Amino acid sequence: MALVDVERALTQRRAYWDPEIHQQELERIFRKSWLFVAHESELAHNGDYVTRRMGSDPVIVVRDEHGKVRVFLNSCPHRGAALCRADMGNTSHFRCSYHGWTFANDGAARGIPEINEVYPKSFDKSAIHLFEVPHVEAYDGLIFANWDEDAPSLQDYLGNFSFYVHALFGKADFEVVGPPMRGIVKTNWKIGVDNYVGDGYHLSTTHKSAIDMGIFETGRESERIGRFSERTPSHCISADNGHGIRVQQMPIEFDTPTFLGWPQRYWDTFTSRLNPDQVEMLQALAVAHGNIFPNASILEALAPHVGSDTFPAAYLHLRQWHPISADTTELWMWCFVPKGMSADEKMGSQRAFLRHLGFGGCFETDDFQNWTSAASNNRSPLTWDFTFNHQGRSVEAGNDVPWPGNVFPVDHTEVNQQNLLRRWHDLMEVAPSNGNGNGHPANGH
Amino acid sequence: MALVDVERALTQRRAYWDPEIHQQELERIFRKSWLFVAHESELAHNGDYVTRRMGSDPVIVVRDEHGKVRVFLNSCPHRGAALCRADMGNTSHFRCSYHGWTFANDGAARGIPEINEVYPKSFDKSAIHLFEVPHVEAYDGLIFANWDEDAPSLQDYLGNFSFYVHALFGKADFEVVGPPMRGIVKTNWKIGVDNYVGDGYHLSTTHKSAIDMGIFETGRESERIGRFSERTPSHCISADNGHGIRVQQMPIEFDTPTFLGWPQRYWDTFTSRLNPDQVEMLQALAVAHGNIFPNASILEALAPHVGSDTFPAAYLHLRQWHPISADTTELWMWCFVPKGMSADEKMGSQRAFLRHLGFGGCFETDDFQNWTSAASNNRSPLTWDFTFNHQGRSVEAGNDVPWPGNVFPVDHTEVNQQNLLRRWHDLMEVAPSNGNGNGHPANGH
Amino acid sequence: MALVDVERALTQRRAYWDPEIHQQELERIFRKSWLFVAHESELAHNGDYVTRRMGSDPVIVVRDEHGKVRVFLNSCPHRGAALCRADMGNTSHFRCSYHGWTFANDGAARGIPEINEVYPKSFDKSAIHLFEVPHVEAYDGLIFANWDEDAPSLQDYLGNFSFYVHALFGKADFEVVGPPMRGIVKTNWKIGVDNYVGDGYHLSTTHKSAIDMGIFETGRESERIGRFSERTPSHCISADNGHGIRVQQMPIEFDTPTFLGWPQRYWDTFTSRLNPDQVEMLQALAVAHGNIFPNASILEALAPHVGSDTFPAAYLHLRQWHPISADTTELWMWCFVPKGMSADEKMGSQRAFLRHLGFGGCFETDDFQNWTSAASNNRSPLTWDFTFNHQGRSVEAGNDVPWPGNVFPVDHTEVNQQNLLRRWHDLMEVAPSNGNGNGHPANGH
Amino acid sequence: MATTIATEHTSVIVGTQDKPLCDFETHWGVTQFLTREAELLDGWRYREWAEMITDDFNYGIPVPVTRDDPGRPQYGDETYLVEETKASLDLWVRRYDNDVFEFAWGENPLQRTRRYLSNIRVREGDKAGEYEVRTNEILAFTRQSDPTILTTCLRVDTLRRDGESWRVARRRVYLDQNIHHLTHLRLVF
Amino acid sequence: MATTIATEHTSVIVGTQDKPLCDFETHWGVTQFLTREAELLDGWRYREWAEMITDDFNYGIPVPVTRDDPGRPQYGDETYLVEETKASLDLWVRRYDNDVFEFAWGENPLQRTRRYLSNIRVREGDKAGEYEVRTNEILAFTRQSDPTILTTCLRVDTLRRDGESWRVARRRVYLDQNIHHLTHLRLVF
Amino acid sequence: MATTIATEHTSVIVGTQDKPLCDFETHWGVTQFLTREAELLDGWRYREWAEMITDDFNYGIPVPVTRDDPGRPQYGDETYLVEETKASLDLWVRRYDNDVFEFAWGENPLQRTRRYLSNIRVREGDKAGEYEVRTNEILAFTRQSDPTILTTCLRVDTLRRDGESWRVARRRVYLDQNIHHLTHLRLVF
Ligand code: FES
Ligand code: FES
Ligand code: FES
Ligand SMILES: [Fe+3]
Ligand SMILES: [Fe+3]
Ligand SMILES: [Fe+3]
Repeated sequence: MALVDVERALTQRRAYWDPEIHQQELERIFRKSWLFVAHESELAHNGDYVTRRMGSDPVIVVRDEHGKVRVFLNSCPHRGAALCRADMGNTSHFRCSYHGWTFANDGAARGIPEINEVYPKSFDKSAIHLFEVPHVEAYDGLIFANWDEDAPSLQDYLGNFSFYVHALFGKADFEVVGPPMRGIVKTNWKIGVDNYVGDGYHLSTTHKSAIDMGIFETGRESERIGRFSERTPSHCISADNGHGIRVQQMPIEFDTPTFLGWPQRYWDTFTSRLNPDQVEMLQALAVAHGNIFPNASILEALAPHVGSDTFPAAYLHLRQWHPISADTTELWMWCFVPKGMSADEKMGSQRAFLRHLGFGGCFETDDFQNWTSAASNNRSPLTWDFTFNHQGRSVEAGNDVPWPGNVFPVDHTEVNQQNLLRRWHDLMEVAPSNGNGNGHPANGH
Repeated sequence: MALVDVERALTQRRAYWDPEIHQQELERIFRKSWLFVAHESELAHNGDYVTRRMGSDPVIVVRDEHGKVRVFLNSCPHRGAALCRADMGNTSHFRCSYHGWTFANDGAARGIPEINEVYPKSFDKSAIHLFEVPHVEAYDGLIFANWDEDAPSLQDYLGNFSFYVHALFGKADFEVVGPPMRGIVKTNWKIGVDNYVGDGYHLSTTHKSAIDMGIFETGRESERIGRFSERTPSHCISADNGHGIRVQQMPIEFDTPTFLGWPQRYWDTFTSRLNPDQVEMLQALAVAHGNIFPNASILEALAPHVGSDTFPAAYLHLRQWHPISADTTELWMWCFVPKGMSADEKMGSQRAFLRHLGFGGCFETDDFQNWTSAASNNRSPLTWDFTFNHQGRSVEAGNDVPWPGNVFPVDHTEVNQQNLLRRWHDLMEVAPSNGNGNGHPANGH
Repeated sequence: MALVDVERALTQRRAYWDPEIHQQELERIFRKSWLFVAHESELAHNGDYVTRRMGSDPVIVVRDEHGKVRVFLNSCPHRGAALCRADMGNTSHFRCSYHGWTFANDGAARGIPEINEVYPKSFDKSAIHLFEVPHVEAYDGLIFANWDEDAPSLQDYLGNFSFYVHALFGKADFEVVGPPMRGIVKTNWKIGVDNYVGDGYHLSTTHKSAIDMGIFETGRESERIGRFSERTPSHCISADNGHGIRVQQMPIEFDTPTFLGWPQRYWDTFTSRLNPDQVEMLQALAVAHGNIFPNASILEALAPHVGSDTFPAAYLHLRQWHPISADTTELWMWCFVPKGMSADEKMGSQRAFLRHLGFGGCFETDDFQNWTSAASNNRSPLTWDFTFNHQGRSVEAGNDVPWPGNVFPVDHTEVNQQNLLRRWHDLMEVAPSNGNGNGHPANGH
Repeated sequence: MATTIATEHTSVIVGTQDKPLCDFETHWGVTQFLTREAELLDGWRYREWAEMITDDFNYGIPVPVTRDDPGRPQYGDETYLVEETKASLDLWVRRYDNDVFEFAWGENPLQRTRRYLSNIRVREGDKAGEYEVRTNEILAFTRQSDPTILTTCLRVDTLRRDGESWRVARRRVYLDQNIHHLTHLRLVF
Repeated sequence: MATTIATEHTSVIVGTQDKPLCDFETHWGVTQFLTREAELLDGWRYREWAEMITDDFNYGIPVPVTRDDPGRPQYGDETYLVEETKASLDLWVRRYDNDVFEFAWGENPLQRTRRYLSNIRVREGDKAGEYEVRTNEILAFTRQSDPTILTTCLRVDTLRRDGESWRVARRRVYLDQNIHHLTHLRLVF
Repeated sequence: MATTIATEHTSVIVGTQDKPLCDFETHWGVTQFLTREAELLDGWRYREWAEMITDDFNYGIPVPVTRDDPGRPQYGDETYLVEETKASLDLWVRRYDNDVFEFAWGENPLQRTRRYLSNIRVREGDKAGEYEVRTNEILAFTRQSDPTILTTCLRVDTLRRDGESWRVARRRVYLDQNIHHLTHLRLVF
């Protein structure tokens, strides 16, 4: 039996907890998909680099001397030592600390010390190159990379989901607030993306304590600034290739485009960069959270009340769930602000983010209890025969709004998880096609 | 070759240390056997629950509103979050912290929040149920559970060993002294049960320091109260289904039934609840220790000298060896006293137990050195080809006493270990019978 | 494809990081090779023992009552408890702490407590014996053992490499400075031997900071004592069975045999114990480092400047890389001095060693960065398809010096690594020959 | 004389670190105060603890990062894992009220926390009446039956005199580990 | 004002925890005494250590448990992992005598233990002349070549004046971890 | 009275351990000095730290070993993992100079280290003006994004009066673990 019973929306728990499935995922999902690696603002200048992960592998993301962003395995092609030891920096070349091979930041070998003493005449220095990820592309500042030689373009991969990515990340020039936050979460990465791709259902239970304390209370002001809207407040959209998003709007509408929580001077820019459907989607936005398959979750939200020391503010967030082992995920989190914010505005947006979704936020500690207990309590083969249930689907997709994808006019449903798992199923059930049995481009030398 | 050479009483060390064998044990032993889960005194009232393990899986043991004890996997059937986060408590229902599904304490779904918004009409709430262990039965207050749909009754499973279980646990209404003690012992679970099922042989070496300090010195009083007995002082009994026990009596006999170490006011009760053979077995009992296959070890002993701050006292003990990995065992320990003891009597019995067998007791630190070093020093495939030797068997079973099972009139022998390993062999060598290859009842949904 | 492409000198990274390959190595390399276990000075008297590892298995190395050195698995043949709990000591017999079986220090069972009560008449005590490694031999004080019944003699195994071992360890009676230093290095054992067998190439990069601070500055004195030599200063020698060494001499020659860094009173002994070729090789020796396949690395060096509190001194070193898991190595290090040194001389040699190669030495912290990052950054199947490159080979072996083996007159090259990996390849690609599929001598009982 | 890298590195997160240590009287008062404060925090007694901080109390855990430039601080600039003030901590305090606590899945049952304060260094602060206190701290965090997680850090506090006693005006926590095993950072170090 | 759960939780194991901390003289004497006591225990010098306890000394490590009711203590009531008195500790002390020690397989070779006492809080006890001392303790335990096991706990002692010095009259050890990695609990924290 | 093994065991590494603890004034001076010393070491500020040691400073970490004879010390005799003097430490200090540091792959980027000093015992030494100080120390070492490694040890220092202040004349570090997880021992505990 397949791990995912697509028809019945049941998934065997072994898909999450069996170490062998984890190894297969590294081959079939993470070597074949576009993976987020960095935001362009992290690589402002030529030579800027950050060290990141693709799947469980450490990579270097660097803007080379010609401004092109490249991604390399952070391991010397000679005998494997790390090339970068820092999380971030700027360099025109990488020098390996073992035997001193140096590489330009476009990956080409520059110096092979004592090449004539050590190597035979036949040794071809020009064939020496950092292990480079063949495809690197960016969309709205988000840089992705893909190990698969035959990968489709990023645009094709995002497909109709680019509408939503653009609505969040394309409405202005954003920059990261600082280096990403990182933590080890003892659960499977799919538990996280399952939640972010569209689980509005858990809020009223998981986050009851925060809600009861007033975290979502909008106060009088936001009510004053608009008028009651009859629009369907919530939608879940299942998009191409397993991507998906949940969009929740407050029942308010305005005369002119209004982006609650963002400083008003940005509103014109937002409006001009977006199409009217995207603008409409962001009106009175409470929260939009989704996932770019496989493991880059995105979220924009308004934080109306996270402390009397701050003001209602919107924030934009991306988090990535790196698969370290079947029950271990390295979670990386970024917060974004539009360029040009004042220090106060920036801190307001950061506070909104941190107090919602940071490691000390009001939501995460409760979410982690759910996610980590699903790991610790499903550890044996006995439990792996049981299933997870994603049968929530009370209505079918409609067209009450002119947004792309299968748009379900409902707030709480599991259609996006079904869509995500279908994609996962499609990739996992297909045996890898190339000869060496693991689907890896033969760019060793 | 089979792992256990039953004829020659040699077992390959890989049966203990190979991670693959461990996985097989979870399927073939722990899914197919009656496993101890709790004592009835831990579930005095309806709604009382404790969280326990079966094999390596966390379960909830609860007395439902109708007084029936049920056992559930401690993981939500929806998407796997833990249902109980505490070790013990009382509740009429379990509410999952993720999406708020609630279940009556009989396992039936009570509330599915927003069921109509989230789920299709076809969604059948009445089919939603906690993952329930199909068989739960008790014997003399000891509650066992069995995942195997086709399991025999507990009574049949205990078989002729119930004579001994009853002698220890059925002679009065016992209650636990408190929550169980728990620790991680870095060895294989079978090393522990091998010891408890009947290893009297190790005492004079392993516990020499304690013995030399006088831990078994009975003092004058106990000699005064009886007279010298000619009975065979020690027996090892190999019983049905791998169960076994070693019984050591002091060479003293009495005119009327006497249960050394237990307050005298209980003696009539003991006598009336037992048959004469059981009474005889407990006369001048030094120690009886055995194992209910696979991993519930039981022990009753007299502690004549564990400190001048206390009095000679008997104690009743159960310990369970949970198989976490090939070389990791979670050891749980309970101490039992007959109901109605005064605080001083209770403390006397607890002291007797703790100072013998607690984590700070005079025996355990020496035992642990043996058990953990067997693990650390047999870690490679090379050592796995060597064998463990259980050839001790100097006499055959006889009938000097009218007790059930194969009764060997000898104190130090390895017949019980042979019996235990034969049962292990029988279960392990039989391939699982059902189609999915892992012998698990299909109660997922 | 084989893991090692011998022709192209490329090795798949999975040979280093795949846990399955690690298990195969334990069977095919470590059960079939002569492994260093101790130095004779550690076992000066009958009954002296040390506990060591062979592969990942703990063994006891003991000089028995007749002066013969024997090696036993440190695990009781009865039920596996450790026989020795200390790292070193002296004993005429080993008493197991579990049931008290005792063994003479030649491995024969001495006492089986209560043998008549416990065991059947058929039980043959004379067949009980510690699990003994069948072959133990010494060369120049270095004791090796081999689990393979069919092993060649140690002399045959060392082959032409004995020339070099003798030059280092046979030129005097050496003794260990003290108990070995031990640490866990998070890398594969082959990364270490790869470096020690002949990687001179990494010095100018990896150890640049130490070199820049003057660690190799010889000062005026050593220049004064000789005259400029025209000899080829450096050679790398690929010897039999994967052994190899790199020899670097300073361009100085002397009228009479001179062993820089060793007290002059030893020079006559050195000269008399060596043949002229060996003497010549040690003239103005800067460093000689090599590896006895698989995992015993040896090194002699002059430390001209390791602090103004000490004097230029030579030291002799052996280090062993125990394979604990694919990415974990237990590194043991010994320092040797010729017998009869004064306390000051001894400390001088120890300082020379510690400040170069100890865990706080100027070299190791930089080496460890290379070696451990090769492990942490090559952890997924994706990276395992890439290769390590050992193509350095600018010249072929010649005969400018009359030393055995393939002598390459070059300082920086990878020929010795090629030689080592060819041996590794030969052993790994051959399926084990005996029936039980793991190549283990059937000395269980 | 060559400037050492190390000095540059540490100075950036250090502020008053090279002022002389204060006299014993002050040290004694401060350590007793901090010990008592830790005791309340160990017991999650936030409501009483809130009496020990100033109205302008600010709490921050900067994001740790490894930069290739050793001259820059190995923590994000104005980027935090946690950033709170007395006002916002109200949402933490109220989480332990009975009616809320029942649904505070991540806190209930309460974890065991234990703070170990070592090497306490008390120095005069930049403003009169203020003291800067550096502590090497270990926080032990134990959830349900999980193994204890030990988290090490440098804690830098600003304390202000309040009559006979003190109040904490500012706390910065410089975690040693870049990738956190303790992801439940909703606590005061 | 709402009562916080946390207060209820901790108070049950706390006794005198909210009394004021004692004066410096007492604190100094107590900490020096406890430091020396830990030094003897680190060296397994039980015989000399026995001079530092009262004749009615009682030692207990309650069983830790996670209850669903936060208002009840997260330790068993009168249920112990270890429970000893000066009288019964005689069986511990004698285990280190030469003739016995040879066969004390679990102690020989001696493990290395090291106690780290932090955040010591000294307060007057319920009886005159008695002091209650709370210590956040880490015990490091290292057996043969195994990795060190660190165990964290709250230690609550009752100390009694004995002329110029002190004696320990009672010790309770509240372990943080429910499932112990340190299973060799035959030691005094 | 039977001699306990434990006493024999510990005495061999102990020297003055059974002398009385010193008076408060000395204790206060010494602990402040050691606290400041640890602060400099935490920041790898070797050049400034070098001002706090004597010219004949000697530093050693003996090799730990488990012997079967409990009467002998569980550390090698005159065998070290690390052995340095003020003179040789020059090679450590200079490693942090800018031009050298760039190529000090094992140090750059700088690890985070944090020392936790507990149970400090100050006693008069064998020579006049010398004090022997025993400290139970934990060293936390964090490299790049790796998990923190905690190393426990007994540290035995000889301190010498230097006017109003002190200097460290000798340091011995008795590690608890036989097989080191912290293999970067190029540091001062
Ligand atoms: S490993 Fe990078 S140059 Fe050799
Ligand atoms: S996981 Fe339990 S309700 Fe969803
Ligand atoms: S295990 Fe060694 S005597 Fe039984
Ligand atoms: Fe959530
Ligand atoms: Fe025992
Ligand atoms: Fe090197």
